[in-house]
Amino acid sequence: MKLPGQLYVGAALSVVFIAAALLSLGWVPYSVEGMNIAERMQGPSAAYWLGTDQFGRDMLSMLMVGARTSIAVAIVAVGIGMAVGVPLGLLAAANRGGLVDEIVMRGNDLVFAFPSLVIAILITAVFGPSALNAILAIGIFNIPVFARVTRGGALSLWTLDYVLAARVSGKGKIRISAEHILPNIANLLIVQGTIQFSLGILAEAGLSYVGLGAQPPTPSWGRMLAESQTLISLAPHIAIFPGLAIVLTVLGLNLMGDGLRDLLDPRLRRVA
Amino acid sequence: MFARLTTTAAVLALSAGAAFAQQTDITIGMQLEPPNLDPTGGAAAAIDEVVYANVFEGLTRYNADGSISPALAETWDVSEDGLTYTFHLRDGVTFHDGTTMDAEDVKFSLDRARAEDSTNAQKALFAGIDTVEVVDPLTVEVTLSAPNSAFPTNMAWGDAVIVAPETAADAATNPVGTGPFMFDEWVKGDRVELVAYSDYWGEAPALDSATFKFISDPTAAFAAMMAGDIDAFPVYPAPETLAQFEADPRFEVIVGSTEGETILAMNNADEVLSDVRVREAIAHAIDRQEIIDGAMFGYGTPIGTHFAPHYPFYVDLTDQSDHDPEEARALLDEAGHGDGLTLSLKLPPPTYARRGGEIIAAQLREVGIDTEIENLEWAQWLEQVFRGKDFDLTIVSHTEPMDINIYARPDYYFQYDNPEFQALMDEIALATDEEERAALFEQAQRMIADDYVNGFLFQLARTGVANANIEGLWENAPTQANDLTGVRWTQ
Amino acid sequence: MLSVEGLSLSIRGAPVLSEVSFEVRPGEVFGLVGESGSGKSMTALSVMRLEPRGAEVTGRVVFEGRELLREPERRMNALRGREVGMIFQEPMTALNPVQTIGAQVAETLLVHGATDRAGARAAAEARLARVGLPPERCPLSRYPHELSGGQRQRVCIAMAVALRPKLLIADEPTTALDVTTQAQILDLVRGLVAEEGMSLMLITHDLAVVSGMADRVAVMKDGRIVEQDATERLFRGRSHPYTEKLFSDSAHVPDREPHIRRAPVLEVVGLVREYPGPRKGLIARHAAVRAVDGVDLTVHAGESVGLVGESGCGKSTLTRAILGLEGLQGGAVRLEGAPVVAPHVGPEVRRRMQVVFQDPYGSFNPRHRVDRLVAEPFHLEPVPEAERRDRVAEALEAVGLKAGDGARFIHEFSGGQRQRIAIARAIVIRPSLVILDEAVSALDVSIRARILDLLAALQGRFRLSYLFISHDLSVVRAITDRVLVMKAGRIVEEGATAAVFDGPEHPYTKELIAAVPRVPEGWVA
Amino acid sequence: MLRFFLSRLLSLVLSLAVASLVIFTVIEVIPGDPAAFMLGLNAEPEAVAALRAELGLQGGYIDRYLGWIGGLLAGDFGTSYTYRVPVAELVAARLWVSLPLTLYALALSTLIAIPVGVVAAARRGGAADYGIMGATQLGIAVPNFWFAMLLVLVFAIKLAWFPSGGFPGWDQGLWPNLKALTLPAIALALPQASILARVMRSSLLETLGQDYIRTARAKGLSRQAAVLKHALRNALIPVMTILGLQFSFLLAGAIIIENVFFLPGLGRLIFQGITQRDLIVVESVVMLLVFAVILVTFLVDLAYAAVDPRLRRAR
Repeated sequence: MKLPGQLYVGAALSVVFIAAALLSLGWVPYSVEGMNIAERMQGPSAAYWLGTDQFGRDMLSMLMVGARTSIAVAIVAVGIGMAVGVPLGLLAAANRGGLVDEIVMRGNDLVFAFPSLVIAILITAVFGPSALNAILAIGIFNIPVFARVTRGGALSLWTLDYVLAARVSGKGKIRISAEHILPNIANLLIVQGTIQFSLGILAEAGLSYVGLGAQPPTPSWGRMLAESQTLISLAPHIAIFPGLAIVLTVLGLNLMGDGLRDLLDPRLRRVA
Repeated sequence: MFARLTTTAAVLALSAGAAFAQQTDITIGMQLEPPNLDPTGGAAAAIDEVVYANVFEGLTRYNADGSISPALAETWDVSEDGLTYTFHLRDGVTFHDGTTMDAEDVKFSLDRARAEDSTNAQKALFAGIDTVEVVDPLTVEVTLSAPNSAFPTNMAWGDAVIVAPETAADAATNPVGTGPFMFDEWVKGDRVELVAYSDYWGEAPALDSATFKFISDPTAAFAAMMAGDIDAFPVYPAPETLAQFEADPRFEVIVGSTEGETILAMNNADEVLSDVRVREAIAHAIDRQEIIDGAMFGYGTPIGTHFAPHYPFYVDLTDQSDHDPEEARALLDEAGHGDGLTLSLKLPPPTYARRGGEIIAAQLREVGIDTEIENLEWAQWLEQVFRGKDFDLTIVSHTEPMDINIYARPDYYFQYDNPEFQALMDEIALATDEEERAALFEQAQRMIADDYVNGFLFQLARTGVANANIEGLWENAPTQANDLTGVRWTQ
Repeated sequence: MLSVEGLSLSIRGAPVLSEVSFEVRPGEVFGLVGESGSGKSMTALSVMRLEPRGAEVTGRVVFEGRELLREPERRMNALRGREVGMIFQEPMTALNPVQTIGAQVAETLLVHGATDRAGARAAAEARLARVGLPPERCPLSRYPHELSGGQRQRVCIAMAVALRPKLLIADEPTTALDVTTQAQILDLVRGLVAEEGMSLMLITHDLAVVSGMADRVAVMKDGRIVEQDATERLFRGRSHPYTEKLFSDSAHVPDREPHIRRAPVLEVVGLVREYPGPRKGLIARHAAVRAVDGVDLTVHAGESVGLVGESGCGKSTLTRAILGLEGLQGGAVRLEGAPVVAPHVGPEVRRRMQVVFQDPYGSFNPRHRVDRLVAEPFHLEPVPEAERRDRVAEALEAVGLKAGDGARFIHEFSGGQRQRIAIARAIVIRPSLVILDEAVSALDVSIRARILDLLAALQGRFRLSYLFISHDLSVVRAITDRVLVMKAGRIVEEGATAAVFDGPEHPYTKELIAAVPRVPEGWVA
Repeated sequence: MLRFFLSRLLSLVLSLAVASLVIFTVIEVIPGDPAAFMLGLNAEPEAVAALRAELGLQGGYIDRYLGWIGGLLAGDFGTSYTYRVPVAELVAARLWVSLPLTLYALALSTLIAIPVGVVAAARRGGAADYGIMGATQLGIAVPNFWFAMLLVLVFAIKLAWFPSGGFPGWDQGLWPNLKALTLPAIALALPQASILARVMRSSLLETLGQDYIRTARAKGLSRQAAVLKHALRNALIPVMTILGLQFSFLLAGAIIIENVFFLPGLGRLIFQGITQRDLIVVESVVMLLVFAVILVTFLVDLAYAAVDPRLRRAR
C-alpha cells in the first residue's frame, strides 16, 4: 500500500491555504483597500511579514484575500464542470453506442478542439473582464473532462452482473445510473475533482496574468504576479510570494488527489 | 576633387582602426506595432513614430523643441487677409522610387486628405482649405475659406505628409516618401526595417539603417534593454525600472514631456456630476503627487488645467484644486451626497490608467465616494466611453498637441457645453498676434479650471531609455515621432 | 529431475506455503490437486522463481542438481524457457496483443540464442504445426485477438516447448476452456510429454482431469501437501480426511424429490435472435449472424431444466432474451402465460422470474449493505417497510445466513456466502422461475456441493422451477430433471437427464459427453 | 480500415462545420468596431463610416458568414482589417514561429518524460520513483509564465546565454532562431513533460501487471527485456493520445509565453487581433487551430490502428 504520506502532506498544504482564505473573511493583518505609497516595496519585516507591494499594501493580507478569489473561482469552475459533465457522461454511457452517446462524444471532441485560453479571452472581450467570466471560461473547459471521465468509468460498470441484476429487477437506466453507477465512480470523480481544482487555480492565475481574471480592487494571485513582473529585480519578493502561493496550493491539491486515488482505488485495496 | 577623396579615405581608415567601426545601425524599441504605415490613413501614434520625418515629409515639420520649420516647402508667403498661402517648394526632391516630387503631388495629397470619402483621421485640419492651385511645378497656392493662423503648424502634422498619386494607394504596406530613410522590410508582429535613402535632398543622416522592434510586455521591454537586444526605447513602458537604468553607466534615461494631458474625465451630462460642487469635491479628493509617485514612480508634472506646461503661456492652477479631503467632504454634504456616492470608473489599458485608477479609487474612498472599476480594452473604451458616453469617470491622456479646443465641442465624450468658452475658441482661431493669443489661451485655461470640468492630473512624462553612446534622440514629443535624422553613435 | 524440500513462502508475513515437499522423476507426470487458495499455483511460480515481489521463499528446490533458490537471476533466465517451460490458465491474456504469434514463438528461440532469425521462424512454424496450428490454416502473421481460446493455448504450449525443455509446468491449462477443447489440449500435452520424454507438473482442481493424466498426485490444502502417492493408489486409498471430503464433494449428487406439475411456467417457442453481421465496406454488411435459431423450450412448475452447450453456442443470448433484456427477431417467450416483450416488461411479469449470475464478485454493488441488495427486487412489488425487512431476514436465513448479516457489506463475505446472498435476492419476492446462469461454475468443489443442496431444498420449500444454464456437464447431470443440449444456436438433443447422459443420440452430444474427463471405474467405490 | 477512415473523416468535416458556426457567432457579438479603433479619438464619423465600407463590414450576418466560409474553402482567408494584408500571409509568417516552438517544446518534453516515466515505473516504490513523482508534481504546479520570468531573469539577463526574447527570422539561419526559441520551449515543456511522465508511468505499471509479461518471463526474458520488448510498446499507446492533446494545446496555448518572450507567434496574433478587433484574423486563425486539433486527433486515431492490431477490423 503506497505510503499515505502523500495524502497527509497534500491535505496539510491545501488546508493551510483554504484556512487562510476563510480567515481572511473575518480578519486580515492590514486592509487591502487602503494604499500608502510611502511604505511601498519594503522587504519582509516585523511589521509586514511578507513585505509590501508596489502600492504599499501588505503582501500577506493580499495573499490571504487573493487565496479567497483563486479558490472561489476554482471551486465554482469545478462545480460547473461536474454539474454538467457528470450527467452527460452518465447519459452517454447509459445509451452506449446510441445517438446520445455519439452526440456527447462529438460535442466533447469539439470543445476540446477549441483552444481554451483563446475562448477565455473571447468571452472576456464580449462580456468584459471579471471573476465571473473567468469562472465561466474555466468552467466550460471542465465539462468535457468530467463527461469523458464519467463516461469511461460508467461504461466499465454497465457490463457488470449487478447492473444486469438491477435491470432484471425492472429498474430503468436513469435509476440504475443514480443508484448503482454514480456511487461506484464517486472516488474517480473525487480524484478528478481535486486535479481540476488545482488546474482551475493555475488557469485563474493565467487569465489574471493577461488581465482577464478578477478586477481590482479584488486581489488575485495571478494579477499580483503580473504586476510584480517588472519589479522582479527591484523588489523580488513581490514576484516570489504570489508564485510560491500558487505552486504550493496546486502542489498540495495534486498530492491530495494522488493520495486519494491510491486510498480509494479498489484494485490496490484488494491486493493489500 | 582628389583632395576630398583622400580625406574621406583617411577618415575611413582612422575609424576602421578605432576600437570598433562607428556603429551605423540602430534598434529602436516600441510598445505598440503600427496597424499599417500610411500616416494619412490612420491615427495610431505608432504609425507616425516609425515614418514621421524618417520616411515621409510634409510641407513643414516639427522640431525637437516643438517649433515649426520649413520642410518640402522652402518658403511660403501669406496674403494680407490671411486667406491665401503660396508655398515655394524645394527643387530636386525625389520620392524613394526615383520620381520627382512637385506641386502636382502636393495638390494630390491635400485634395486626397480633404475629399468627401477620405479616411484621414485628422480631416478637420484640412476642413478650412477652399482651393489648391498648381502655379508652376515648384509653386502651390492654397486658399482658405477663413483665416487660420495655425495652418502652417497643421501642415506639420503626420497626417499632412506629401504622397505621390502612383504610390499613395498601397502606402499602408509599402510606404514611399521623400524622407532620409527608405522602407526596407516589415515582419508583422516583430519589426520594421528602414535603410538610408542615398539621393535624399537634405543632409544625409548619420545612420544607414534602423530597426523598429515591437515589445508590448513591460517585463520583456525591461529584459530586452538590460540584455542589450534594444539600443533605445524612446517611450519606455515600465517607469518603475528606470531607477535601475539610471544607476547603470551603460544606459542614459531621457526624461521629457509629451503633449499628453492625463485627466480624470467626468461625464458632465450625468445628473450627479453635472453639479459643479461634486466635480470640485472630486478634484479636491485627488492627491496628484501620490498618483505620480504610485503610478508613474515620480515621472510626470502636476497640471491644474488642460494645457501642456512646456508652453510659454501655460498657467499653473494646481493650487485651485489642491488635495483637501475636508473641503471635498464638505462640498459633497452641501451637494446632498453626505451619506456617500457610487460612481463607475472605466479604465483603458495603459498603465497610467490601470495603476492611476486604483490609486484614485482609494483616494475617492477616503472622502466617501465608492468606485466600481471596469478595465476595458481600447476598442471597448472607444465604444462605451468615447462614442457611447456611458460612464461616470474615466482616465485618459490626450496626446494631440494644443488640443484645449476639445472643450469647445459639446458632443465630446465628457460633454462640456459652455457657449462662452466656445466663443473664446473662435476668437483664438482668428487672432494672429502672439500676445493676443497668449492672453486668450490663459483665459481659456482659467475658465475650464474654474468649472472643474475634469480632474486635471499630470502631464504624461516621456520616459525613454537609451544606450549612453547615442545622441540626437528627441527629449520631448511635440508630436508623436522618432525623428532619426539627427541621431548618431558617439563611439 | 526436480525435488522440492520444505518449500515455504510468505507474503508480508502471511504464510502461503509451508513445508511443501515433493519430487518429479524424469518422464513422469506429477499432478498437484487442490481447491483455489490452496497454494498450488504459488508452488509452481516459486519453482520458476517468478513469485510476486515482496515474497520470502525458504527451503530447497533442486532441479538436475542445481539449487534453483540460490541461482543468480542471469542463470535463472537462461534456464527458463530452455529447460523448464510453463503454461498458464488464462489463454485470452497470456499473449502480447500487439505481436504476431509467429514472432512470439520465435522469441523463445531467439532469446536463448538457439538459432538466427530465419531458423527461429522455421522452428516456430514447425512447433505451431506440431501443436495443431499448421501454417496453411493459421499463418504465423496472425494476431492473438484473431484466435479462439483453445488456439491461443496451443500457441502458449508451442512457446513453452519450443526448445524441448526437460520439465513442463502446466498451471490449470484447461480450466478456462470448453470441455471438448479441454479434451483436445490434454491429449496434445499427453502426446508431447510422451513423445519428447518431458516430465510434466500438472496443476488442476479437477480430480477427473488429474486421474486421466498423472502418474503420481499430491493433494494440497492451505499451503500444505496433505497426501501424496501414485494416482490409482491415492484415489483408492484416500487416507487423509480432506482427500476423502474432496472426492465425495466432487461426486456429490443432492437428493431431490422433484414433484413436477403439469402447468408450464416458462414457454419459449421458435425463439430467433440475430446480430447484424460485421460491416463490409461503408454501407454493405455481411449476412446477419443468427445466435439463436428457432429454439423451443418449456419449464414446468417445480421442474429443474438444464441447458448445456459450449461457449459461443448462444446460451447466454437465449438467457438474455428470456429475461426480456433484449428484443427478439422471431418466436415468443411466455411466463405463466404472460408474454415477455423486451425491453419494457411490466413489473407483474418480471416479478415471477429472477436470476443468479456466475461471478460472485461482480454481482453486487459494493456500496450497498446486504439487506438493501437482497431487497432490490421489491422495486417490482411495493411492500411496506416492516414486511420488507422481515422477508429479507427470512430469505437470508433460508439460504443459511443470519438475519444480522443484512447490516454488513458484501466484501466481508466469501465467494460461497455471496452466492447464497444472490440466491436470497432471487427468491425474496417468491418468483416462480429462477434462472441460474453458470451459478456454481466459479465455486470450489466443496462449496459447490453445499450450494447445490441449498438449491434442491429451496426448490421443495418454495415450489420453485429452475432453468440451469452451464457448460459443466457433471453439475447439470447432478441437479436437473431434463436437459437440452445446444449447439450453434439450435437445440440438438432434449430429454430426461439420465437418459441423455447414459444414451446420447445426437453425434455432438456423444462427443460432448465423451470429452468429459471421468475418474476411471472402480477407483472410487 | 477504410470504413474506420471514412467514418472518422465524416465526423471531422461535421465538427469543422459546427466549429465555424460557433466561432463566427461568438466573434460577431464582440462589441467595439475595428474601424473606430483604427481611426482613433478625434476621427470624424464619416471617415469611420468610409473605412467600414472599405473593409466590407457593412453586410448582414448571413452573407458575411457565407462570404467568409466561401473564402476559407477557396483558401482565401480574407484580408486583415488592421494590417491590410491577406490573413493567409500573416498566418503563414506566424506559423513559422509557433510550429517550430511547439515541435521543439514537444520534443523536449517527450525526450525527458518517456525515459523518466519508464524509470519511475521500473523502480516502483523506490527512491527514484518518489523523487520523480515529487518532481513531476512540482512541474505541474508551477505556472509556466512565472517559470518563464525566472528563466529570463537568470539566463537572459544575468548569464546572457540566450536572448531575452524576439525572433530573428529564419533567413538569419538556424542557430540564432534555435537560441531564441530555447527558453520559451523550456518554459512550455516543463508542465507538459511532467504530465507525460506521469501518464507514461501509470500506463507502464498497468501493462507490467498483464499476464503476457509473466509469459515472457517464463520464456526466459530478463526483467528489462520483458519491459522493453513487450510492456513498453503496449504502454506507448495511451501516451500517444496525450501527445496529440499536448500538440494542439501548445500550438494555441502559448499565448502567454509568446507575450513574455515577445515572439511573433499565432497566440499573440490572436490576442492582438482581439484587442484591435481585427475580427477576420481572429476568426480565420481560431478556425485554423480548431482544424489543426481535429486533424491531429484524427491522425492519432490512425496511429492507434497502426500500432494496435485489435483496432484493425477489416482484415
